[in-house]
Amino acid sequence: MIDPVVMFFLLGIAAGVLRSELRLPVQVYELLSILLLLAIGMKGGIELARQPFLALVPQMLAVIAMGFALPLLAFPVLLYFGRLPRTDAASIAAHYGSVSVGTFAVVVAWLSARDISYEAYMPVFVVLLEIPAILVGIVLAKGLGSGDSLRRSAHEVLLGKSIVLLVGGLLIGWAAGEEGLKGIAPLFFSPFQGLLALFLLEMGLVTASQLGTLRRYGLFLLGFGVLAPVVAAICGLVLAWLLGLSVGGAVVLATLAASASYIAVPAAMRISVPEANPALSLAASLGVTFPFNVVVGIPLYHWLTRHAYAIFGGS
Amino acid sequence: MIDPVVMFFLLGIAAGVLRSELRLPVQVYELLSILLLLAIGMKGGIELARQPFLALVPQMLAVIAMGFALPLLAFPVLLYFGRLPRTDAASIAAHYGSVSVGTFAVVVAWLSARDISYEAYMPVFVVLLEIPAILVGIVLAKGLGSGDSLRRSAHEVLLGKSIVLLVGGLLIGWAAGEEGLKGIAPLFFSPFQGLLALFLLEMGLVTASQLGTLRRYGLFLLGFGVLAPVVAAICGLVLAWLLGLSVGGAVVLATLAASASYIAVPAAMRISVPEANPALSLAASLGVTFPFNVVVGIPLYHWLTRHAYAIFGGS
Amino acid sequence: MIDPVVMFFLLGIAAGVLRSELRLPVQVYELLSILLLLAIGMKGGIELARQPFLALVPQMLAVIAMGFALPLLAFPVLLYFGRLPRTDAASIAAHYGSVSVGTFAVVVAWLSARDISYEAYMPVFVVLLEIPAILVGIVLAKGLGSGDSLRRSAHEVLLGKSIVLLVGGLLIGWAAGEEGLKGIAPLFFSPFQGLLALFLLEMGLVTASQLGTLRRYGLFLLGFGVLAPVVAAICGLVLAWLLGLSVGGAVVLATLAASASYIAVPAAMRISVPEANPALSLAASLGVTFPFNVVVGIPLYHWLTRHAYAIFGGS
Amino acid sequence: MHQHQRRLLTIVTESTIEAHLLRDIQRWGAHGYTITEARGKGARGVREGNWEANRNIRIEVVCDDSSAERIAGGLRAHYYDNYAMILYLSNVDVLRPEKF
Amino acid sequence: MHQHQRRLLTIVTESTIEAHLLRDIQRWGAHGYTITEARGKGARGVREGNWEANRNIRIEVVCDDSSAERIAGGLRAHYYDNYAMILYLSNVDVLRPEKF
Amino acid sequence: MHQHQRRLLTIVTESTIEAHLLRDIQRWGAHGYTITEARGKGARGVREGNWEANRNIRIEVVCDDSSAERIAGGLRAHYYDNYAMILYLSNVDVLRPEKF
Ligand SMILES: Nc1ncnc2c1ncn2[C@@H]1O[C@H](COP(=O)(O)O)[C@@H](O)[C@H]1O
Ligand SMILES: Nc1ncnc2c1ncn2[C@@H]1O[C@H](COP(=O)(O)O)[C@@H](O)[C@H]1O
Ligand SMILES: Nc1ncnc2c1ncn2[C@@H]1O[C@H](COP(=O)(O)O)[C@@H](O)[C@H]1O
Ligand code: NA
Ligand code: NA
Ligand code: NA
Repeated sequence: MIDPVVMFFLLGIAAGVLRSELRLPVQVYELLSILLLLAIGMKGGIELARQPFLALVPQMLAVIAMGFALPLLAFPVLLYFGRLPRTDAASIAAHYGSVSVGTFAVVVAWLSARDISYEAYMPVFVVLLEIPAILVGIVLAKGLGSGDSLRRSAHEVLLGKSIVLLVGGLLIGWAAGEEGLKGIAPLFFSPFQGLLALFLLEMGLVTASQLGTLRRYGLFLLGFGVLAPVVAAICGLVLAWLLGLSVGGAVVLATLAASASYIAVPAAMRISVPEANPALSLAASLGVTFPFNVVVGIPLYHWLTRHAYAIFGGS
Repeated sequence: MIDPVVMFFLLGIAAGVLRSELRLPVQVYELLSILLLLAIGMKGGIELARQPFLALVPQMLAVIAMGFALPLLAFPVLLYFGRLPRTDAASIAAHYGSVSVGTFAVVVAWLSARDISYEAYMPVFVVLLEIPAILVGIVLAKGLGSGDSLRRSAHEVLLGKSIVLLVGGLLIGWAAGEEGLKGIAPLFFSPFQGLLALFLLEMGLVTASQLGTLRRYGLFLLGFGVLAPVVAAICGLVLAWLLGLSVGGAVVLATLAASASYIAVPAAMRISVPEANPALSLAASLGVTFPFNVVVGIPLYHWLTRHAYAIFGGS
Repeated sequence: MIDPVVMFFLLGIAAGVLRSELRLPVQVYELLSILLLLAIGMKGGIELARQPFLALVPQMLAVIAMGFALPLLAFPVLLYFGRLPRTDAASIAAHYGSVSVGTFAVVVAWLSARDISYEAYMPVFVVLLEIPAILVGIVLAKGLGSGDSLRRSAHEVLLGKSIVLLVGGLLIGWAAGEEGLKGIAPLFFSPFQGLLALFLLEMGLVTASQLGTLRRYGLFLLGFGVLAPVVAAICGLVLAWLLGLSVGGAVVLATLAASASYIAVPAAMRISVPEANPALSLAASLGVTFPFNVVVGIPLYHWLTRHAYAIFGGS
Repeated sequence: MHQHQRRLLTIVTESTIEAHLLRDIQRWGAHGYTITEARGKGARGVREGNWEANRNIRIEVVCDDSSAERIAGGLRAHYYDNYAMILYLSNVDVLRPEKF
Repeated sequence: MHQHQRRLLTIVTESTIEAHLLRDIQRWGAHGYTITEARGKGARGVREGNWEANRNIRIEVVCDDSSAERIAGGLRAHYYDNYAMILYLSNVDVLRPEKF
Repeated sequence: MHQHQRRLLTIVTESTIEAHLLRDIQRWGAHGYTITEARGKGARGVREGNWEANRNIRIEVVCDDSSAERIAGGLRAHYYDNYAMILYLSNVDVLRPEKF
């Protein structure tokens, strides 16, 4: 059966498509995303404190490398098969190389509902994957001479809402530990799934508003929005296997690879590559890939992982 | 003793009447109503899944019939005794024929606090009662030739916030069941009464702002605002008895009949019967009937029900 | 170790100082302060119902007297040592004579985390301390001839958001009792610390925006903002000892004395003493004293209390 | 820098009718619009904006003179009598006349 | 469509003084007003609007010329020196002059 | 009451670029600005304001004529082509000319 949180997403899409007057105030959207980002960060931080940090460094470097590689993979496809202008191809590549925290929250809820455990320090990977693709995207759009613009962009993303809250949450979780955070659990941890459900209701409404753009830009975006995440998920899965992650961890990493940013990257591209049409990248990442991952992708990546791990070995 | 949630309502009225600068941001109001509507819908849906649907159809038809009948009862009173213009009489009749979800939430909390059980699929009746009165109101105002306007209105109400969230909640509750929704309970179900308390605080502030209008329109509105719900409650009670509902169920149906809309109907009337003065209908429904039901009405309807059921038989 | 809620405050300051784009919508700030004020009020009210009210009257009068005395103590220091204009000195004195509900919430959370009990009717003192200093401030600024302005100010503060919600909460808590409020606990009581954490995140952002002003006004404000609370805390501690409060209660009263208003008083001064520069008083109360109390002051006052009580006797 | 004169039409009215109003003003010639949330007071009393029934919106439309006339006329004919609404027009200079 | 000229007075100031300000401008001749939430920067620094003490409101009043003068004068006399405030006037055309 | 004429420059654009835009218009001569949250529709489609990527802001700057020209010119050169943006200018009267 579909997960309840996904039902909220579908409700949002349905309401949007039917032109219902249902609207969530943007301030509610902001509150929800702040709570989710902090909660995700803190959960990661709690776990991080339990790990020997140095042991994670190799994994972290590998994940960063994937963050650089994925947009480089996507770019030529967009340029040659999609026949998109260079700036648009670069911008979309950056979106797909980076990650969507919303999708991450859904995969985590999906695994918890099925009692599948995963390496709980995964939020660290969310942070690590957010930025490299943006840098690659800018270089792809503007050439290597864009050093100044690069530095400013990196700076802006580092100080953007998502990184500040994720990293802040990580540090708080790491310093306070599970015990220390028991007092604030009733706001951040217990209602997590409910907050996610409400967030997905809103994302459904926003997704529905992207469908018009999608229609205008034809089939290529649709195809790319479905195939790119599957290919990326396989990359993530292979990497997870190489790093010796558990099945749950592999599903998370595959989903992160498959997910496309719709918050941090659009903002960064708007500033650094303003010539790129934001309608195009959002229609793909939010209008196609986000719903695909949430409804079809996550179960698919789990199925793939289980079979791959059964064949090639791994827990 | 007065219920705590009602105390919040009184606090809101007091703050408003004393011209305190207390104000709830409208976005908080919106968030609260979204959460309450979804929670009510889901609770109904969970219960609906436990019932053989077909067995409920006769009850549902009877309730719809009541939704058509109540405004037809109110209209002549408003027209002849109130000497109101036709459009105003029609609009007020529509308000009183329809229901108030806030009042529904209060009666449900009132019963729970007293461990009185009721047919838990009642939210379905909320949905069913919301619309018929609007159609009747438009016909009363504009005559039967208003088919086009009717269709548009029905469409708009169906896609209005309250119906979409109630029906969406019903479907999600029905599909996921109590077990499936355990994950989101800490946001939607556990804090329900607290959310309702905050909502009533805001409704108290809004109610206070209606009292000025009330004074201007004199005694008739005041009398109507108190008597109409009592008469309607008796209709609801009789219907509940005929349908074989439990005491709790009868109190809910009586309260639904007694309640007057202040969200969906005002919006619909504003569009479809713009000549009607909205100050008039809101002063009555929100300034008189809502506080009356919340503070006096619900205990009264319970008292009536218990005695009626004792005399005429019924559980 | 630092309390987690304080870590959120530091995260807010860090984000603000680094010019992150993190921003909490003002509506979220308002929702949080409404919830915190109501919760604090209700907790106090529950406790008040357990006390013989008359027995508290002497304590209440003593606390009110302290509310009049503290600003009279601060004023000459500001006037002669700070060489501030009369109106600014009066306004700052009013800020420091009154209290900060946010600081109160932090000390309460701090004590709970350490299982240190305190007289739970303390919220009553918050209410009592809020107003006297405002009246003193106006008289200091405008002379005793300002009777009319005084009356209007008292009226406005009494009907301001904080007093209405605190007193409203007190009354509801008093009337309903702990048992009666169990239904709304999941919104108001269980997530209290989480709500406080989020509130402090926002206060950190606001504090950071005060630091610029602070730099402009030099060292005196900084010194005053650190020393005034320590001196006031000692006054509060002495009073607590005289009143026979427990160690926990003494820490709360000391912290209340040490805290400086940044909500009710700024608004009142803006209206009644408009010549006073609000940047000055906010830089001191919010930019220095609030962080000082939250991070350093509370543990310090606890340390002082324990030693004082050990030496002079008291539980 | 060459500037072109256009009309700025500002409407303040009830938010309930937003969808219908936007459809109509576009039918009457608006190529775009800007909306801000508002509250206020007028002949129909205080509209505090703290609740769905008393919220205002403030709509601005930059357009040419004849569209402005048409929209203002349409609003007067279809909305003025029954809704809390004010409307005023002023002259503005724009840089890209083809947009409006 | 006959149009009548009126003055539009726009005030941007601290939200703390809203209640007093509204009472005064109505006393000085405003028949109505429209308020939007705002933030901004001026001589008294940045007012970010993220917190009660630094929120701005933007008030618009459509009125006749003499009321506009009276209100602007009153604001200058009673508010200008002590509050973050700007104020400007412009000409607008209205359709129903009796409202303003 | 002596009044002085100034220009009011109104910009409606994407909220994403707020920080950069404010820095630039101050560099080009604005002494202050007022911002309100907005949503709307124009050549680049509907911007509903329900989500970070489609929020608009409405910026007002009161300034002298030459600053207005400079800012408008700067915006045209650096922002017009790539961002959802409109911009218009009008005449306003102010009481304290030294502020702008
Ligand atoms: N004289 C005025 N100046 C500015 N805004 C006004 C004025 N009169 C009315 N309004 C606005 O227009 C809305 C509807 O006005 P009315 O139809 O007169 O009630 C009010 O709620 C105000 O927001
Ligand atoms: N030149 C300007 N253009 C537009 N708005 C301004 C200007 N100067 C000030 N403001 C607004 O008026 C408020 C108060 O201004 P001030 O008293 O100069 O600090 C500011 O917070 C801005 O919102
Ligand atoms: N004709 C117009 N009148 C008023 N506002 C407009 C108009 N055209 C565009 N806008 C506003 O400017 C924003 C950007 O416009 P555009 O670049 O044309 O998409 C829109 O989202 C609207 O808020
Ligand atoms: Na990705
Ligand atoms: Na009814
Ligand atoms: Na104090």
